Amino acid sequence: MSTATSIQTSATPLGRDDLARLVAKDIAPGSFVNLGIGQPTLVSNYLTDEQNITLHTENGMLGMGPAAEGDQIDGDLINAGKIPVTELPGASYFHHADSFAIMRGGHLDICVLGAFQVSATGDLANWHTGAPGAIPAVGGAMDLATGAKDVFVMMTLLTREGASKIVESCTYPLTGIGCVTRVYTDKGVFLTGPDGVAVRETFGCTLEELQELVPVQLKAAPAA
Amino acid sequence: MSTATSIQTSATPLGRDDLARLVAKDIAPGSFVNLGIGQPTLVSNYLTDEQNITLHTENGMLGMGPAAEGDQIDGDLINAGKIPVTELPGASYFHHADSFAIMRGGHLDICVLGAFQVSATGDLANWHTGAPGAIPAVGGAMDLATGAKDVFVMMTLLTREGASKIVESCTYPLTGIGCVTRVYTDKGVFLTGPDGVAVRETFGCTLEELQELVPVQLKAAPAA
Amino acid sequence: MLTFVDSVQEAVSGIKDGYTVMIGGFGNAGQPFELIDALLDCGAKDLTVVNNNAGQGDQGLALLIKEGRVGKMICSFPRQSDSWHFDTRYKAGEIELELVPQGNLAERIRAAGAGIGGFFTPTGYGTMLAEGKETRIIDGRGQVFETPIHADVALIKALKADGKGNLVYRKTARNFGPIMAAAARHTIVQVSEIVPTGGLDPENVVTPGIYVNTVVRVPAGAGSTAGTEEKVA
Amino acid sequence: MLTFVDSVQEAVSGIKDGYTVMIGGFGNAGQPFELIDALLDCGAKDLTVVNNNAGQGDQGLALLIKEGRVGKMICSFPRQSDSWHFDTRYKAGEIELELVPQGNLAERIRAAGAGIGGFFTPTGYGTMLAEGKETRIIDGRGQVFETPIHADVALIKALKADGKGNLVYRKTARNFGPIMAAAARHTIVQVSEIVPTGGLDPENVVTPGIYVNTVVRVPAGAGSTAGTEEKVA
Repeated sequence: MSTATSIQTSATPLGRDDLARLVAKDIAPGSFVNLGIGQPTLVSNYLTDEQNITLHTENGMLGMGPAAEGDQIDGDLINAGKIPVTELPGASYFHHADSFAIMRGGHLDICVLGAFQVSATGDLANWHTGAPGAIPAVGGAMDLATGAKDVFVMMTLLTREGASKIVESCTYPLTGIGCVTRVYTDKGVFLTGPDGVAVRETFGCTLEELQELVPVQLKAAPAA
Repeated sequence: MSTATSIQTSATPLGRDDLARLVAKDIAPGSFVNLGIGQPTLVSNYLTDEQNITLHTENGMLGMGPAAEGDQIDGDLINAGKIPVTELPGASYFHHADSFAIMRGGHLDICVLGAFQVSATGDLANWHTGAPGAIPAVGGAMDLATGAKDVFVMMTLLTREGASKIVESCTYPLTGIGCVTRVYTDKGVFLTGPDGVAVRETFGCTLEELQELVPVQLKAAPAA
Repeated sequence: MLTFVDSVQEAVSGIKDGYTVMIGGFGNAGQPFELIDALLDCGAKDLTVVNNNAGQGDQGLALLIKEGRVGKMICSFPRQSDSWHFDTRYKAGEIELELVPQGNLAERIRAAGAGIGGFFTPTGYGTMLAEGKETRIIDGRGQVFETPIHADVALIKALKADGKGNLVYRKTARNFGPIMAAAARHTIVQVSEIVPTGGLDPENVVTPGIYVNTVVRVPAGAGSTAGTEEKVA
Repeated sequence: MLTFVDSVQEAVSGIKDGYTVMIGGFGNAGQPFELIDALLDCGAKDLTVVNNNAGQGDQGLALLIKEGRVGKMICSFPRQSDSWHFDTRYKAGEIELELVPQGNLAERIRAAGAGIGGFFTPTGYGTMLAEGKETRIIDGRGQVFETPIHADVALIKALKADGKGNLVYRKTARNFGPIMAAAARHTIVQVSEIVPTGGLDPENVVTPGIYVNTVVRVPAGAGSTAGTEEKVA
């Protein structure tokens, strides 16, 4: 744990936009990426032209552009969150089975999803609280979690009640097993996998302080 | 068997072209049809514009036109027999999985195939002699036999050696089980199915004479 | 057999009580509102409806559900900010829900059209949506057996049809249209425009006419932007 | 990662001994002759080749087989009037043959690209091509379990690519191209023309660039009309 302080890269916790900027920076040039509904959508604001990232939306498009505004709004051109979007040069449209084949066939490099919980081994829970009376709705979450080469999660580390969302074992209904490879939170970036959880960087806290918040054994990730 | 003579519709056996004309006449208007390689291809010569038949070729096209001639020949536009063909107005192209989905999903009304043997219950053998050393080649025969709503067979009733190709049980390797609904031969038209073989018409022979050639119990089909 | 009809009422007139009806669209994009309105008017009930969602606001599928015509929904995302009619019926125990991951929904519809008897997929393995389903490990991955979803009728929306029933769509309004057209026994399409046979480039046809049974022209103009889904996390 | 290269030699330079190579085309239509010639020149051997046929005449795949580079063929129709190189190798026991009904071949390739672990199909049930395979009765029909066919590399031919690797094809030369592009880890495409990004209508793209890794321009002009298949019955 001697490297603990060296992985702190920010004196304060990251806000949602700073976190989105960090995720965007970590996406390799030329990648094909799906950004989930909600917070992950913010990542698109920070992708640069030089990165040449192609965005997929599971309702049938590659080459999705920014949100549509004003006269650009077209009811026939929406993203998976049903927000009007735009089309970039080199885009393509396809039907739903072909679109999900892109995800399910392992062709997407990265998908970025929100989460309720992530387990130490990368299990994901993000679709259902399991609360009595809650209407379940899964959408494409399970396909994205299972199909992409890398699944990045973006979330606050703690619930409003202060409980860690990184857990030994998920208590919410699972979306996928062992699928999450990285977790971006306001307090740090975690690498998950069969060998447990490594911390790549911390924001506004040390690894030791982070360990007090998270009920899973943490280690420092080897320097990249 | 009192109706035996009433089903004779031709004083002589039918030639290949007459048989093709008969099959063409029996195809309902508006049908989607796949014509197998060889003798079945002749059927297309006798389809009328009024019938509004759409031809499918399993290498990726609906709306196939007649064989190409002269300047029409285009190496990128061929049928399943690899013969250059033409395109009719309202045609469409699609990839191989989509093309076979049309057959396998039960969307074709009729396919017309050649055969080595057809059994009393409509089993089809048309892809492999099973002879030692013969190189097996199946192509789309099994998909056509299994997928189309109706499978018509066109063949001579007898082999060169005089054996009936309508048999109690196929001795050649099977293409499909219980799939053939009609058999058009030079000596008569047979309706096959779970209830056995009924003869719709005979050409140049009586039902009794036909029965002497065919080792399967025949009956006269009810008048249509 | 392909027919062109003059009204959405005529188009849906063959839909009977108890039918399984696929309805195209993702949110409002590609949703055949006018056909759904006609289905509402025709009075068919005890329907099983296959759609990605379970209706939004006070239009289309949401009204079918409000009026009690839908006995069962097969969908991936019934919970939306404006899915109040489904919410009410569901909480009252008046509508059955088969919740299907969206990719399994699409692949099961595609399987029906393609004559596939069933398939194994990793999606959903180890989750409550795979409970009670056959599973096996293939190449080291847990997989779930999923079966085709067939339908009696599909109601879809396309941009143009030609005289052979060939269809092209517009942008993300394509979504479920092509696979539903292939999965249903009888496919009813509303299009903005009917062009003469030969008026669509054969290279660009998305749904070949073999999958289309009834075409009705509904001039564009309806359809607004959909409400947004609830956010996760 | 997508790259545009200047020669077919460079395009195939990563193909190694023992690879499974999908080769597009049905007869000569869509067959990427120049890429196959380059594969012949590069010397890779012990290849498993997936193609509908097993070569025709004295060109393309037939030459690969003649030169002993192909250890196994996965195809539906190896026997043609001019498939003498395959015939010779096969009868000498020098090439393995996995014979697959053409629709199963297409669907198995599609399954690989779509992440399907396996599927049941009626095609082949009760025939010698189903011997040793798992079967079950589904909805009263006998069905056979078929598994995906993956590949290390696909060699295909398209009409045009844009700067993003999106592809369009021409007429029946489309055939296996789109599904092989999706099934292979690395897809190499020869096109007649490369157009700027934005030069293909997004509605008409057949293979999205996500499935394409290497593009090389080979001007049109090669390719003749294929020999015909042997007749049945």
